[in-house]
Formats: sequence, structure tokens, C-alpha cells
Amino acid sequence: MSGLVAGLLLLAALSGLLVVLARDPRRQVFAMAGNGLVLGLLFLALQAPDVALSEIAVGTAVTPLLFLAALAAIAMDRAKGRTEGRAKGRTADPAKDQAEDRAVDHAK
Amino acid sequence: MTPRWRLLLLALALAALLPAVLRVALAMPEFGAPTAVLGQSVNALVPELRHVANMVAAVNFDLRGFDTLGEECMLLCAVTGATVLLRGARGERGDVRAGHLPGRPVIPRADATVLVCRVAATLTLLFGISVALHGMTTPGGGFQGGVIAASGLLLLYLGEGYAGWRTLVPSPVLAAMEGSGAVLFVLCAGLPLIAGHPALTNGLPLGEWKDLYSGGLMIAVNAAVALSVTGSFGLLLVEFLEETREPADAPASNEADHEDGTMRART
Amino acid sequence: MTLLPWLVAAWLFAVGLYGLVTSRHYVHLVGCLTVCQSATYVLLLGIGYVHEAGPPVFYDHPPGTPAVDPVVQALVLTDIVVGAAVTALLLAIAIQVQRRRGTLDPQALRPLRPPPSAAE
Amino acid sequence: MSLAETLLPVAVLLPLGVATLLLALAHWLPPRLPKLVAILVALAVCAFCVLLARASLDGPVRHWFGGWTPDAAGRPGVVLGIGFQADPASAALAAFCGLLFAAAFVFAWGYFDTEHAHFHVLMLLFLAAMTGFCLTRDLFNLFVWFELMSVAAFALTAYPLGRSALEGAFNFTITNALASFLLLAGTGLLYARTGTFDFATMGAALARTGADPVLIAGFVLVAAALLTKAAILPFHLWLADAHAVAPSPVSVIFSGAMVSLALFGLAKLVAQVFPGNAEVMGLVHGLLHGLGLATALVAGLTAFAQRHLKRLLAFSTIAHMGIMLTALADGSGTATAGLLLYILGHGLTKGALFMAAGILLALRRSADEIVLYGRGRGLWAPALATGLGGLLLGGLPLGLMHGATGLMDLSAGVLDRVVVALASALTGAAVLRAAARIFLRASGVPGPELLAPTEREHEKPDRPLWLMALPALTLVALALVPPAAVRPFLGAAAARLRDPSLPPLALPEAGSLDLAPLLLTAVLFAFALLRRRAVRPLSRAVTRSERTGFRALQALHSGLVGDYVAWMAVGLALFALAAAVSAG
Repeated sequence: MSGLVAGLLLLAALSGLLVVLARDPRRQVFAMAGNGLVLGLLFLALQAPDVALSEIAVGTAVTPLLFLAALAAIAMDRAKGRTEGRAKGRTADPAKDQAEDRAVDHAK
Repeated sequence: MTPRWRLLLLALALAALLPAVLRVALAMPEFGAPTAVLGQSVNALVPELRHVANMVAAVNFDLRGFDTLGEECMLLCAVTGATVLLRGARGERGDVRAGHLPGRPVIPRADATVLVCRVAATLTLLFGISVALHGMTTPGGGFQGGVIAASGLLLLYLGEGYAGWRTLVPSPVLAAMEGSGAVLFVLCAGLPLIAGHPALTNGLPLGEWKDLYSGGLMIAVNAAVALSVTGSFGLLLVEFLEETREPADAPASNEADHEDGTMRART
Repeated sequence: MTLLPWLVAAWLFAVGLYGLVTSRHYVHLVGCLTVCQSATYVLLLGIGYVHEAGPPVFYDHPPGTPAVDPVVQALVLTDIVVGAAVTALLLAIAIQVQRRRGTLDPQALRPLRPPPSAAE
Repeated sequence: MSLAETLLPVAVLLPLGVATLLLALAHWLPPRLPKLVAILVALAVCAFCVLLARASLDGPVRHWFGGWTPDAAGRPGVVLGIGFQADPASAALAAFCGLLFAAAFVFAWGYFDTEHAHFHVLMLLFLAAMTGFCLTRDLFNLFVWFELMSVAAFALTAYPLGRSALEGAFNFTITNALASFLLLAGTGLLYARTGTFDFATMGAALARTGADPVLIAGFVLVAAALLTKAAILPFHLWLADAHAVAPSPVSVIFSGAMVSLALFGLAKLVAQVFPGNAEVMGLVHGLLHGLGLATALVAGLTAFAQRHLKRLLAFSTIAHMGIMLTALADGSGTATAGLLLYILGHGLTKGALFMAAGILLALRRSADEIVLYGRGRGLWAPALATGLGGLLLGGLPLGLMHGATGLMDLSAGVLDRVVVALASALTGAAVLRAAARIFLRASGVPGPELLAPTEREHEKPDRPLWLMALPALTLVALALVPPAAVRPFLGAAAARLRDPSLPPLALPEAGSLDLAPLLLTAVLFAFALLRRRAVRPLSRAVTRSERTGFRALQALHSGLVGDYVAWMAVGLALFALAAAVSAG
């Protein structure tokens, strides 16, 4: 096995670990793009240019972008939730639940 | 289960799996000297049989073309699913979309930005088409080309801003592209049946090796995949970026976050 | 040394599992799933690799020159599409979960919960 | 090419083509058209597959895509393309899927009035994936259909966008995506060793190589993936979440066909690819058998302790999957015939039961047997479907499921028969208890089911009752067909699943009338409904220990995706340990 392939394999193992260990989703997106790039290079070294091209297009461009968009949408919802308060319709009203349940249990 | 116990459970399971993994790794055919004959048979036989240079394309679009049909449908299915999920909250009708609401802040962009983005988007689109077209001869093909072309849409977003982008990229057109690409693929598979041949029979003239036209039916399948993938990924990007825009009441967005308070005060 | 690709594949899968089990954020969890998936790419391409061989594209070199296995590459291409498709769906679900529940902590989210009266 | 050979790919291409066409034209179609077209396509698929099943009685029907027959390479053992093959069992199951989809489409008529026919596009892709899964003879192609089936199922689960639906769909997606990676890795390992994906060629190659860790690992990974889909302990945890929260017409497909199809896929692989490998067959007869028994028992008990009707039915599905797995592990001709018949009978019954639950969700706005207490009176159609369905699950000596159990019992040991009887009695009694509470206002003091998770979601109400009741009652009626009607076909199907050249198996006439499960069902049912408030110290202690036991079961099914993943790893470890033990 050539040193290049071995090195890239080890790098892939390391960058995969980094993706998992990046606990903050925003940081993880960049780790993920890096991982995609390393994988793309590895595939190139493994003589798979077709796969490398798709991995770089999908793994380093489109997928991280979807993650960023999703995170932006989530952050917006959080911001909105802070200003409007959480209770409204998000979590069922526990008091009401309890009352209804008790009525049902008593029916027997 | 508390996270700690769960981690312990996983650690135990992985510890039990470790010897098995080592045994299997030791028994694997040696790396770099595979014993599977199928791949080498494809390399030996198919250039002759199909006149194409790219064996991966030959496998994808001809030998195992039916897998690719399933794969395209999977993508289409996921995009349809994501669309349903995301639009569920926004409502499905295009004309009540956030993008068409009046009063949305329009972020001014420098003319240079717009121009650069337009040029870059065009170049990306052309590059994608070229990658797709040369799929039979060089690495690439409908899938890769489609993804690249779809990502060109993003550059348009950066340049035109939201409102302009929405008019330039109508999602019904993307959905139609996605669907019609897949329909074309199904036709490629189904039409030979009418003539009494097996599905996906490559009955077109095969063309010349290393030529842009080589591979016969593969060209049509490749085009179908390119069309479908462009539509799918384009739609996916549109739907996800739409999510970063607040629908209805609060026209907040990434760039307009700081204006949020003033906007709400006004309405 | 020749075991390296298989071990890296197993490692990526194990690391991904570790991430899935310990994750505290749905979006992070989806990222860990992609790590698990990259294990399958490495495994499959490793299976098809041939020493001293070129890519299975006979453009610059004529057919007959040694080339790696094109079939596994086609499989990996399909696999990449699968990955993108599943990721997109999961992210869409995550966005909606945030909207309905107001949190994305897997430890706080479970479908169907015991009725409040069950606390006794 | 004969007509049957031409029809073989059409069974997949037709739903795929119509789905993509609907998507391409979505913006311009009248809203009712997709619904009608979907029903017609499902019926057409059913009809084609019935034709295929009949044609395949004279020998397997094969179709090589692109004309890439095994001879095309001119090298022995090299199959360049993908093949489809219809044997009687596969084609009959594909036909059953078409029928179930048609029933589900009728049931869902007014449910999804969303635009752009997205629901029907997803469902038709789902149908295509299932027929493809049944008819393919290529391992990677099987993976593709497995994955298309999964992706369609993920999207359909989350479709209602309710809180539980989203989280159930998330758990479902993560676990089943992991399963698909396992399937792909297993396919890769098998390819590395045999150099082919074609079932028959792979089987021949496997018979030549002896004991080999790579092959065993390949089997283990493939089996783990299919068992995840088939919801076998400890891979089963996702199912109750997903099936309980998916829209009812979708749950009908999930429980009626999707999970048992995964088991059928495994049965086919075991019969066609792995019979030449002693280690693998040892795993099948040993570990899979044990897992089947454990699944049946654990899920049966858990089903008995549920109050949310759809979740109850979901656990009952898991229990019956366990029963089917014991038949698969047995592997004899009669057991295989029993397995095939059980898949049909269970699918029809479970489909009808989920439809009844769907009717309650639509008309009474809940699926919780305690909330619905007495509120189902006057709904005779779902009452009839639920009652009959519960009796059928519980071992009513009529219809397909009973015939199947009779066949499975021929080669089963005492332990198997006891566990099977207990598991079916538990699930049958649970359904009957819920039916008695909802429709008859009969109830004892609720037992541990009071503590079970539940949800307050409902489904779109303004649909005519008859349109929902008709498919439910049709399915129950079909489940009551006497097994003698299908016996000759079943004999051929069971034999040719293994080897297309085998003569049809002569199946015995119906054995002795086994009333034990039904009696057990009656006892458990009476126990549930006659339960009184525990006052004496002894009965209090019993109640308390019972609650502790069921709490443990509920804790296992925690709904947390991290737990599910950890348990999947444990399942893999179990396989690894069993393989290590059998290898010495």
C-alpha cells in the first residue's frame, strides 16, 4: 500500500472522529466539510475519480449547506421562541392533560 | 436508560465485536489484490461491448442501470418527502409564499456582487453540463453534473437576493424537471419492452469509443439522470433556503435579524 | 499494514455509533450518521482497489491496462445519493421537531409519552 | 420473450412511472385524478403479479435487464447485469402488496387532500420498492429497493407533522438508515469473497468455499439489517414508535407488509444463497430461533400492557414477527409454507386492525382504549373488524393464520409451541380487551396498561364511514379464507422458494384442531376484564410486582434514539458471540 493511501486513510479516521467530537452543530458542519474533502482525496488516491467528484460535490458542498440552512432555521425558531414564550401550543398543557385523564380514569 | 448506562452498554457491545472485526479483517482478501472477478471482467469486456471509456458510467447506466433507476427514485422520494415536511408548516401553495410578501426588507447589493455571482452561476451551470455530457468518456456523468448545476442556483441566491432569486428559480419548474427526468429514465427502461426486448436494452447505435456520442442508450439515461438530479437538488436547496426565511408575520432572516425589532414594531 | 482500510472502516462505524449514542442535539446526531455511512464508502472502495492500477476510465490509457474495480465504485455512487437523501429528510424532520417541541435534545424527545396520571 | 417475462419488470416500472409522471405533472392535474390512478395502479400491479405467480408454477420466470444474461460475459460465474426472478412465493407476495396498497388507497380516499399528490407519489414509490424487493435476484438491487422502501416509509411516517409522528419518524430513520449501512457492508463483504451479486451464482460460489469469517460476517450484517426492518429483538425498538404514529393507511402497509417482507427477504436469502454454508445455517437454526422466541414473548407481554391501540397493534406485530422468525429458523418445507401463509394471514388481519384504529382516530379523535372507553358504541364495522381481528390473532381455528400455525407446528418443538401459543394469546387478548372497552363499555380496573405511553393525536374526520369500513372488512374476510383453498399453490411456492426445480411439496390436510391458544386468549381476556381493585395484601403484592415487570418493559422501549442504537450494537455483538461459539 502506498504511503499516500495509508496517510489519507488515517486522516479519514481522524476527521471522522472530529466530526463526532465537534459537539456544537455549527462547528460540526465545518468538520463535516473537512471530512468530505479528506474522503474525496482518499477516493482519488484509491483511483475512483467518479466517486471523488460526487463526494466533493455532495459531501463538502451540498450536505454542509443543507446543515447550515437547517441550523439557521432552528436558530430563528429559538429566537422567536424566546421572544414569544414557549408555552403556546408547543408543549401540551400538562394541567389540562391531567384533568382529562383523571376524568377518564374515574369513568370506570 | 441514563446516558452513562447507555454508553456502557455500547462499550460492552463494541468490546465483544472487536475480536470478530479483527478475525474478519485478517480473513479479507488482501488489500490491493481483490479476488472478485466481476470488476475485472467488466474492465476487460465492456469497452468492446459498449464503446465507452468510463467503466463506472457503463455500470451505472447500462449493466446495472436498473439500480440507478431505483437510486434516482430514492432521491426523488426523499426530496418529495422533505418538501412535504417543510411545506407542511408553510402551506403548499406557491403564491402565498413568504417570498412574495410585500414589505420584505430588500438588502441592497453592490452591482459588482450581482455581476460576479451571475457570471459564476453561469459558469457553474456550464461546468455542470459539461461534466454531465462527458460522462461516458471522462470521470463524471449525470449525477455529478446535476449536483454541480444545482449548486449554481446558490450563487444566484447570493447575487440576486431572495426576491429576485425566487422569480428566477420557480420550484414548479424544478419539480417538473425532477419528475420528467425520472419519467425519461422509466421510458428508457420500458420502451424496449414494447419492441419485445428486455427492459433497458441498449438498442441505439453505440457510437465511437472516446467520442462524445458513445454508449447508445446510455446517453439518454445519462441525460435523464442529469435532469432529474438537477431538479432534485435544486428543489432541495430551494426548500431548505426557504426555511431560513420566516414566513407570514415576522420577515426575519439571517441578514435581517438586526432589523427584526423595527420590522415588528412597524407591523 | 494491509489491514488498515478494514480497520479504518470499522473505526469510522464505531465512532459514528459512539456519536449517535452520546449526542445531545438532533442535528449533531445526523452528522454522526454520515460518519457511520462513510465507513461503507471506505469498505467498498477498499474491496475494489488494485495495486499499481489506474482508474477504470480508459481515456488516456487503452483498455487492457490494469484498472481498479468499477462495480464497487458504482455502488458507492448509489450510496452517496442514499446518504444525501436520508440526510435531507432527517434535517427536515429536525426543523419541524424544533418548531413543535421547542428543543432538539434527544434525551428530552420521545414519541408517545406516559400519561401524566401514571405518575401516581 | 413470453408475456410473463415482459410483465416481470412492468410490476416495478408501472408504479415508478406513474409516480414520476404524477410528480412531473403535479401542478396541472385535477386533484382527484391521482387518487383514482393510484388505486388502479395498485390493482394492476396485483393483477400482473397474480399472472406471474400462475406462470411461475411451470418454472421460474426470469428477466435480465438490458439483456445481460449470465451468458453475456462468456465467463462462468460472472453475471454482468441484474436479474429479476418470479417464483410462486415471491410473485404471490408482490400481488399481496398490490392488494394491500389498493385497500389502503381506498381507506385513505379523503384523508390526504393536500395538493400536488405528494402522498400518492410517495405511496406508489413505496409500492414499487416492495415489488422490486420481492422480485429481484440480485443482492445490491435488493439493497436499492430496501432503501427506497425505507426512504418512502420515513417520509410517510412524518407526513402528519404531529409531535409524536416527527419523533417516531426520526427514530425510525436513524435506526433503519444504520440498518441499510449494515446491509451494504454485508453486500460488500459477500461480493469481496464471491465476486457476484446474483443470488444463485453467489449460492454456488458459497457452496464451494468452506468456513470463512468474511462470509459469516457478510451474512450477519445482511441478517442484522433485515432483522432491523423486520423488528426482531433487540433491533425492534423503532417499530412501536413508527407504526403507532404513522398515518393509519400507512401503518396498514407497515405492519401488514413492510416488516414481514423483510423477513421474507431473509428467508429467500437463507434458502437460495446460504444453504451451502454450515456455519451460517448453524446461526440460523440456533441464534435466529432463540431471537424469534424471545421476540415473541417480550413483545407479546409488552403488547398486553399498552393502552394506545396503534401502539398495542405495533407490539403485536413485533410478537408475530418473532413467531414467523421461528418458522424461518426451522427452515423445513412445511415450516416455510407455514411462514408464507402466516405472512398473508397476519398481513390481512393486521391491515384490518390498523384500519379500525384509523376509523376511531378519525371519528372518535383518539386511539387510547382508556380515553375511548365506551365511546365506540354504534360503530359496528370497526367493532366487527377489531373483534374478528383479535380472535384471529389469538388463534381462532379458522382462516389463513390458523392454517399457517398448523403447518409450523408440524416440525416445531414443545417449547416453540408453548411460546407461540402464549404470544398469540397475549396479543389476541390485548386486542379483544381494547375492543371490549371501546365498543362494549366493558372493563375491569386497568392493569399495567394504565402506565403505558399514549398520545392525543387524531386524524382527518370528514370521511364517510363506509369508505373506511369497506376495505377493513374486506381484509378480514380475506383473512378468513379457508387455508385449503391455497394449499396446492402453497406447496409449490414453499418448494420453489428454495430451488426452482423442486417438485411441489405435498402439504398435509389440516391437522388436529388446536384450541389451546384460543383458550389461553379467553383466559387472559377474562383476566383483563374481571380485574378488581387490589385490596388484599397478596393481590396488592402481585399487582405491584406486575407493575415493576411492565415498567422494565416500558423502560426498554424508551423512545430515545440513543438507546435504540446501543441495543442494535448489542444485537450485532450477540451475532458475533454466537458465531465465535459455533466456530469453537
